[in-house]
Amino acid sequence: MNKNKDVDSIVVRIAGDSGDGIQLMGSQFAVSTALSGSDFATFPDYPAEIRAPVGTTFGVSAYQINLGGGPITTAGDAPDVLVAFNPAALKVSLPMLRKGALVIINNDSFTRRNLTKAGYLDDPRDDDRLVDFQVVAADISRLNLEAVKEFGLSKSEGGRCKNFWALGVLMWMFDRDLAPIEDWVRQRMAAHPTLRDANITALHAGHAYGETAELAAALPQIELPAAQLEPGEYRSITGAEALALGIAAAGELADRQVMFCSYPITPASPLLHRLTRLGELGVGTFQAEDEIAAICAAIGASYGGMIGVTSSSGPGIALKTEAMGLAVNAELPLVIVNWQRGGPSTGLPTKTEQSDLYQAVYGRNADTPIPVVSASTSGECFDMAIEAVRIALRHMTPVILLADGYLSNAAEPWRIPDMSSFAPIETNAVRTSDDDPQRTAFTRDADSYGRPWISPGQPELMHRIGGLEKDVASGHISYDPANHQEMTELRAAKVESVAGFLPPQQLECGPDKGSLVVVGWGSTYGPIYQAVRSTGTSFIHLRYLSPLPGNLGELLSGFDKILVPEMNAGQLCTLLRDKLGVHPISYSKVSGQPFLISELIGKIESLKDEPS
Amino acid sequence: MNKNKDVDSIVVRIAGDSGDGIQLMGSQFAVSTALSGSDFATFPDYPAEIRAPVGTTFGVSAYQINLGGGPITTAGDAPDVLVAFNPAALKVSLPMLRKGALVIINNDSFTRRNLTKAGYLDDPRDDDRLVDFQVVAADISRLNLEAVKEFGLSKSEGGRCKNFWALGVLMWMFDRDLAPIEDWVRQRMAAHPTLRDANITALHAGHAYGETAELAAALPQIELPAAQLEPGEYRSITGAEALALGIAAAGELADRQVMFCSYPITPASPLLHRLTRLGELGVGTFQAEDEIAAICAAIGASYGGMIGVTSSSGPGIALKTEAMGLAVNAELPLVIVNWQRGGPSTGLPTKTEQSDLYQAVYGRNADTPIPVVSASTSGECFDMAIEAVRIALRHMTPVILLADGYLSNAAEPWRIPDMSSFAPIETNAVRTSDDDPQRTAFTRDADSYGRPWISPGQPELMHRIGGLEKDVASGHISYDPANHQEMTELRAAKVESVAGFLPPQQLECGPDKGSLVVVGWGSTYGPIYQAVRSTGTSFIHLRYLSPLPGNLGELLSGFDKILVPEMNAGQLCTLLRDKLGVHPISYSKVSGQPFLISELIGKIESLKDEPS
Amino acid sequence: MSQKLTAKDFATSQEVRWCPGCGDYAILKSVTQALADVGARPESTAFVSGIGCAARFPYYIESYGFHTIHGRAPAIATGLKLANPELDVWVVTGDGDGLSIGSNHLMHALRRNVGLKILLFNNEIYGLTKGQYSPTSRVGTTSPSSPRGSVDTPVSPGHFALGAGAKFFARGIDIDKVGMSDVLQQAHAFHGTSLVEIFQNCIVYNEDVFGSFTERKNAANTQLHLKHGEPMLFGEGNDKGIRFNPGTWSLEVVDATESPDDVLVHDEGNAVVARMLIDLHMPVALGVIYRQPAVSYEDAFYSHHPSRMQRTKSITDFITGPSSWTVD
Amino acid sequence: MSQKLTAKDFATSQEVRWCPGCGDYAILKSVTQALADVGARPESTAFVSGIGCAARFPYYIESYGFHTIHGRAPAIATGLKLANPELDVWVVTGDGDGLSIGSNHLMHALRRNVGLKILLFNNEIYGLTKGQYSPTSRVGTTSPSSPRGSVDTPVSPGHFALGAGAKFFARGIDIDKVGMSDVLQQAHAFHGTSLVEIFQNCIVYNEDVFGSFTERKNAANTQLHLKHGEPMLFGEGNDKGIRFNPGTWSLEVVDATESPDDVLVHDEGNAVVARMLIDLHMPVALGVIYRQPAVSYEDAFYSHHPSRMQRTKSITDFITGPSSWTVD
Ligand SMILES: Cc1ncc(C[n+]2csc(CCOP(=O)(O)OP(=O)(O)O)c2C)c(N)n1
Ligand SMILES: Cc1ncc(C[n+]2csc(CCOP(=O)(O)OP(=O)(O)O)c2C)c(N)n1
Ligand code: SF4
Ligand code: SF4
Ligand SMILES: [Mg+2]
Ligand SMILES: [Mg+2]
Repeated sequence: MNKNKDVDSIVVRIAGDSGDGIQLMGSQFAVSTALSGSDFATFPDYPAEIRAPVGTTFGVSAYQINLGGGPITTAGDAPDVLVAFNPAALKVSLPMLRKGALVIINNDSFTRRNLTKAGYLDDPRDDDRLVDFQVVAADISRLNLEAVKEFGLSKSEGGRCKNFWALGVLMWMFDRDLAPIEDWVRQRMAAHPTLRDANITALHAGHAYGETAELAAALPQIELPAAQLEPGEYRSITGAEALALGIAAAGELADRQVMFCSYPITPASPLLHRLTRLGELGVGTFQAEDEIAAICAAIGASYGGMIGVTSSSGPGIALKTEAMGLAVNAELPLVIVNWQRGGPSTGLPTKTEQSDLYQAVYGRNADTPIPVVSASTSGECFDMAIEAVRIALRHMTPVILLADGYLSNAAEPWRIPDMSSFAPIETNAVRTSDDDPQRTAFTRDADSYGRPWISPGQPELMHRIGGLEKDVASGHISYDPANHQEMTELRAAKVESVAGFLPPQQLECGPDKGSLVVVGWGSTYGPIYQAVRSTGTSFIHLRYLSPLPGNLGELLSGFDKILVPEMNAGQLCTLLRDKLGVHPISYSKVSGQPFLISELIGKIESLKDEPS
Repeated sequence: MNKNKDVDSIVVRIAGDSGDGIQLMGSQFAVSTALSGSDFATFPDYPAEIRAPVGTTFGVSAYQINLGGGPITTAGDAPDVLVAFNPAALKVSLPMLRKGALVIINNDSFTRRNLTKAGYLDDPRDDDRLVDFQVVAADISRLNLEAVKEFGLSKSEGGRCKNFWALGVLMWMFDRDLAPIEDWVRQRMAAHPTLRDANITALHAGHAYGETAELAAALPQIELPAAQLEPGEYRSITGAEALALGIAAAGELADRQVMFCSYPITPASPLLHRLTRLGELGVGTFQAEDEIAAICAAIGASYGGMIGVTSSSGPGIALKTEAMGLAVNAELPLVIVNWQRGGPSTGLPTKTEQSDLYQAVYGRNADTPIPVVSASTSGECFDMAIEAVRIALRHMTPVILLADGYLSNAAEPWRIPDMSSFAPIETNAVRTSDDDPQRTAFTRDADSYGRPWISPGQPELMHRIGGLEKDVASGHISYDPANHQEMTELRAAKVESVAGFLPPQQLECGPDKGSLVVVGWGSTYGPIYQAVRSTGTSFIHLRYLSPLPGNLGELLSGFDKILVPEMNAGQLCTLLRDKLGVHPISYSKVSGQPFLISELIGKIESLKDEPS
Repeated sequence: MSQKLTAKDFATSQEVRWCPGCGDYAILKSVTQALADVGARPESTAFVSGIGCAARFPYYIESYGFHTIHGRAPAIATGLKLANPELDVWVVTGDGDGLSIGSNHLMHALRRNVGLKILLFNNEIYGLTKGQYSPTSRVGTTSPSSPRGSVDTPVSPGHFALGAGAKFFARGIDIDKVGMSDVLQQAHAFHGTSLVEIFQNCIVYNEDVFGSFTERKNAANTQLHLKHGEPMLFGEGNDKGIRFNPGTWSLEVVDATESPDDVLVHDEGNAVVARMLIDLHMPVALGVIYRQPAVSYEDAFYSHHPSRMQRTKSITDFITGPSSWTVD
Repeated sequence: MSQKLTAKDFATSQEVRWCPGCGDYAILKSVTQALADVGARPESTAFVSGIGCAARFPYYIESYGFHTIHGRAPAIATGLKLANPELDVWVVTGDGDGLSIGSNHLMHALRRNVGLKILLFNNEIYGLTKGQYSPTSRVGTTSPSSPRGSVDTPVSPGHFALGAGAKFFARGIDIDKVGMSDVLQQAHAFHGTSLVEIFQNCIVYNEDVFGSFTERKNAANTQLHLKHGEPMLFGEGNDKGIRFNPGTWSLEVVDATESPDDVLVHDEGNAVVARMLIDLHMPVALGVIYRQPAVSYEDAFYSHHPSRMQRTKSITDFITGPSSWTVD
């Protein structure tokens, strides 16, 4: 760790057992980082088990944060600082570290038993495996226990304060104010005064350790430049938080209530949890018995005049596909949020991936097109939720919003938008020209093909809808061949018509002509942004995937090569080939981990060297 | 109807109420046609209701048959003969008829009430709507009732014999032997002697009517040339029958039992019904509580060492997609048959479509590739069922077999294959080199990536499988990033490896270079075949859709234009663009009806004229 | 507009598409009559159905109607009821739709006690898909998918419902106008999920499967029409009754004229007797078998939304989160 | 190889991945012990599970194991049992896996009486997804998805099972070795679907939710261990008993020393009393509550396959169909 005053940004990784309170420690550090005025991005990385056996590598829970002057758009490739609570945490994290990184080790945990559990035959502290790093081996467990001794807690209860002790050390290193964390502890642990006081004491003890330790030489204090953020009011936000707020905001913009119907699944559940707390914004939540019931209840709510929203991840979305067809055929609005995770099947539930694009665009029986949009950053989940609702209500269609496990949990600073900058969301008016309500219900807008949203309870407009093919004009069941052809074309035209309402696709950066353009979508935005900036490459990032923006083909035609990095086996490439007839170069990473900036830079540079 | 001796083939359409026994009459006529040595193809076209209200146009049930010297590959564009049991049947069928067609009308049914129900304001017999046709108006109801009077049946029971009466007329027209039909009636109605005798009497009465009627001049007797079929033993077969036999044959070729698990749905149910009768061939059937249970039980059966097969149509397949991912991840064999029908959602359940190709190839969450094959004709369902099982067992993977509603019900003459011409289906052997059974279970074949098929009950090979990501070598659960990348690539390579075992794609007809090639798949084979033969166009028909045959790209490169006719909005075009980077011309028909030969000829000719 | 409507006012212009002679026709009549009798308003009434012959129902009722997908109607209706608790929401389902593919949703609607009136048309067969045996088909039912007879033990809708926690279970016979009228009105009045099993004759695929007790001429001896607070009597001139036999722990028929005091008095709130009534084979118990008032799901749901889900704050009150900072 | 195995022989090398203190550990012990006690063979034993903490079970048992997808284990196990009826097939599921997403399959397995031993780990919470309330959670359960308390009336696994037509229903407590041993052995011996509800403590998300009756020190007064043919006694020195109150149609506690003749004798075949036992709150009924032998699904299935699905004819016997003709 050879950085201190002269660094722009720093990557900190905290790793330990699932039961060590790593995620809590990490998120408190992130809040403090935010308040300090730094830009940042976080990456919580935890195991599939609730609490895997203590000391094992597969039970390691980690929290990575990249902080500094920014713009920071990823949690960082290679940590500069590692806090390892046990040998397993060290083992898992070592290969990621930057050479020269500072490694803070909990000495007490390096018992023979823990070393064996981690799969270490020899103690890594004893040989040259750590020579490349600056190691601070502190007796964290013991020092923490001593600090909280006065509270008379059991050994295990007292031991659970050690995350606050270690947080204290970090707070000292970054010269942070302890008060906001103390406030948080006081509020959160109000019901348990002893625990509350013990944790605060541990925090201070860790802080004091940083200040006074004999190791002070090794433990540098770091000062980071203030972030170069646009002026405004900021907060820290995860994708789940932003999406929840976005959905509530959309309800307000449309002046309709929202009914969110979902079944828990990793990593989609946080959205459900967040939305349960927004009742005062006219948001109701219904925990259904399964994913099918969840989407069906959302469809029922939409039919009833509320904005029906459902959410899941891949396996749950698979179960919803039949009902999506119903929403298409009945021409009802609906938003389906997919928090993508590693697959196939149960796969890697807690790891991120963007491999449900095929499913979103093509994954239904019959010709059943549905608009697909996606969010690129945690903060953008807010905007895309509003966009999804806007499209659903304008075109009277289900809309799929793709997010992923990374976005769900990753926090970043977010400039709080001015709500008056969003246009209200309009619904299609009833055209009463026709006195047959069945016909009225299917009199569509000429531009958006959206039909009026007529719900039970409205007098004189009783009509019937369903999943059978219906007459294009009268809405009655129809088995007529020509009508089916026409309805099929109408459904396609409806989804295509979305493009006409979108702003043209912009370049994120770089010249609009050249040898290479990088095209991305979703949460790869962060690493791609850094890589293209550092290589001066042109960059297009897609938020609208189906239909694609109308000018995209033309934009792409300005480049010789199109590089598409994706956390899947090349699914956007299929879409671009299918819709635009271009020949993109796929750069696929399917490891459950986000791209490293360095990987992308390497790929970009190799392509620049290659003759086209 | 100006044809008699000098015709090659003739199209007959029988139409009436759902309750009139049209399908029965049609299929008996088809059996008789088969025995007469003609080639033929049939198209049963019936409403979604069990028995829609009598006399309505949406309640019309029809059966169309094209018969003659052949090769006959479609049920024919425009009927030469129509038997219309009521005004609604006439109304629905009239627009399809060839000019000059013979129209046999049941005079008795043209009451004011029935005319109104059919939506006729005036009686079409009274004006010029029938001038283009040769009309024989017979009092079918009355003549039939008179014929069966002696049996003392109620009016409604007696009336139900009128399909046999009309069949008698057709039998006379085509100079057929009545004996086989009599035999069939005797067997089928053995339990109801009065009904049996009445039906046979009606059949004879109709036949006599043809012979003796004053209308003999109008009712021509038709003689068709014998079919130009390859020598061999033939039978009449529908796709459902052929697929059932193919599955049973595959079981025998693999020397494994088959467990077929399904939930009824149109038009997939006939396969279930057929398979319940093949117990002696080691085939079990399980009617599950829903489609999810059906595929899951099939997976369980495969795990247990039987060949698990499931079947449904689009909406049911949608429900199965989550479980397909499990079969992929667990590397278990499984065959999923999809009888495609009109959609989206409930759509047009009894109409045919081939719009589930997207779903088959791309329709799952995550990177979850599955081989996809399809059948082109009713008879080919037999071969492709064997192929599907062969691939599933060799590569240890689920396989999707696409058929459609047309194939399920359409009958054609089928040359009964010599079973010894099929290679046995092999399963992967257990490599006992490794003494960790978990590892043994995931030691894959180098060419096919198939693992050995080890089922519970086998001693010393206990191991665990599941839907979580697993170590590529040991098969244990693994969250390792590099391993996930490797497994993702392995799953893709496995499916790609199927191509290496396939015969190269052949042209069906036409030169292998030129300005235009027509590329088809599935049940459009019939009409495309006729259209390309009559226009001398090159024709490629695909049976293997994912992976595509290895030489397809090269084959296509010999042509300037690629025309892809499909009963969907252009799904194979997407696949060809995605996989081969070609630019096909889509000719899409989504009306729930098969292509007409004339439509295809028109399209081909317009393309030939156009400069490329 | 608020004048009393008649059964005819609830009929649509749609042509009815069931087989001639199907029991569904009689049910349709009873339902439109019941709607008129309870003073329902078409605009505040919604019929939601799945797929099946039964599920065609919404097309034939002048109200809002949603013909959804197979088995999912209770889930869709739950969403609808939550969105608009003022609506009268009816669900029409079949033995396949409701008890095969859809039993999960049916069970959860019942345990939650969502305010839905669920009509289960039980014809013990899959009608629409041409006659395969269903989860209520008796063992040995021959059908296209069970040519040698089905081997699956059927489920009893009543037991299933009570096991799932149903608070209202009743039974009617398609062609029994009087009984249906009563049952439908009671179902309508119940605040929560009311499940009505209707014995429906599928004349094409399962003709007269309920013939032993539905035939009008012997109805007195084969049908037990229950009324809360009244003794369980049946037979010509109510000469027979039902009593509890503590030895066999089951109900049995007794001569009501001889031992009138043995005859049980129907208590709709008694789940133990309700289950024995469900098991009764001859006579067959009809009418409201079980009713136990409880808070409905939508009421419980809205108890957490005192403003009835009206927005009481603005997104701007929430968007800032627990802490924020300013960059100038 | 056929020497008697011990519990240890059924343990795998896999590291057990539950939270320290989770009730699942004790269940695992009881199951391996029961497997040894009944003389099970690892190669003829298969464990099939869905998804959830409970569903991790197959990894820890030395036998064949299949960790499938959420809610579908009963369906997969049904296919497996049909393919190989000789296997001992166990299903491990949770209250979410088995009674939320999976209740349709559970119900149909039960009514069919498929030969599966189903262990339902009821911790009244979704453990694996971090503690949301489940279909067995009591009203008012606060959880991440119900911060103001859940409003859904829970389902009773016992009532659900009997309503679905279960022929075997038993209950055990995770840490009650003796009771679990008995229940598991009985479940193993039953020919058909045996459903065992296990009260399982989720120490992280729902600690001690069953504390009122699972605590060992007061077990005598809070647990009623049922034995077929024996009186329903409990309490210190069996001083208390259970009797039927015909006035309230329910069970109640009686002083067994004072009125020994009132105490009911447990009859596993009595569904009426079984349901009352399920409702009993204090003491809680444990052990085999209901057992009614009946033909198993696989036996009924194979009755149509007298050759046990061995091929007795060749495809060439069938391929010709009802009629064929020759073209030369
Ligand atoms: C997902 C799905 N699976 C299967 C079907 C086919 N299907 C339609 S109705 C039906 C069963 C109908 O039986 P029931 O609910 O008893 O209604 P009935 O026709 O007897 O009134 C089935 C299996 C479907 N439409 N959708
Ligand atoms: C299709 C699908 N939906 C949702 C999930 C997420 N999920 C996994 S386990 C579970 C519930 C677990 O609860 P329970 O069955 O009670 O098991 P426990 O963890 O409490 O033992 C859920 C909702 C999933 N894996 N798959
Ligand atoms: S098939 Fe049966 S249930 Fe369906 S409409 Fe006909 S008679 Fe009624
Ligand atoms: S979350 Fe609960 S049920 Fe799951 S392993 Fe931990 S203690 Fe056990
Ligand atoms: Mg039915
Ligand atoms: Mg649980």
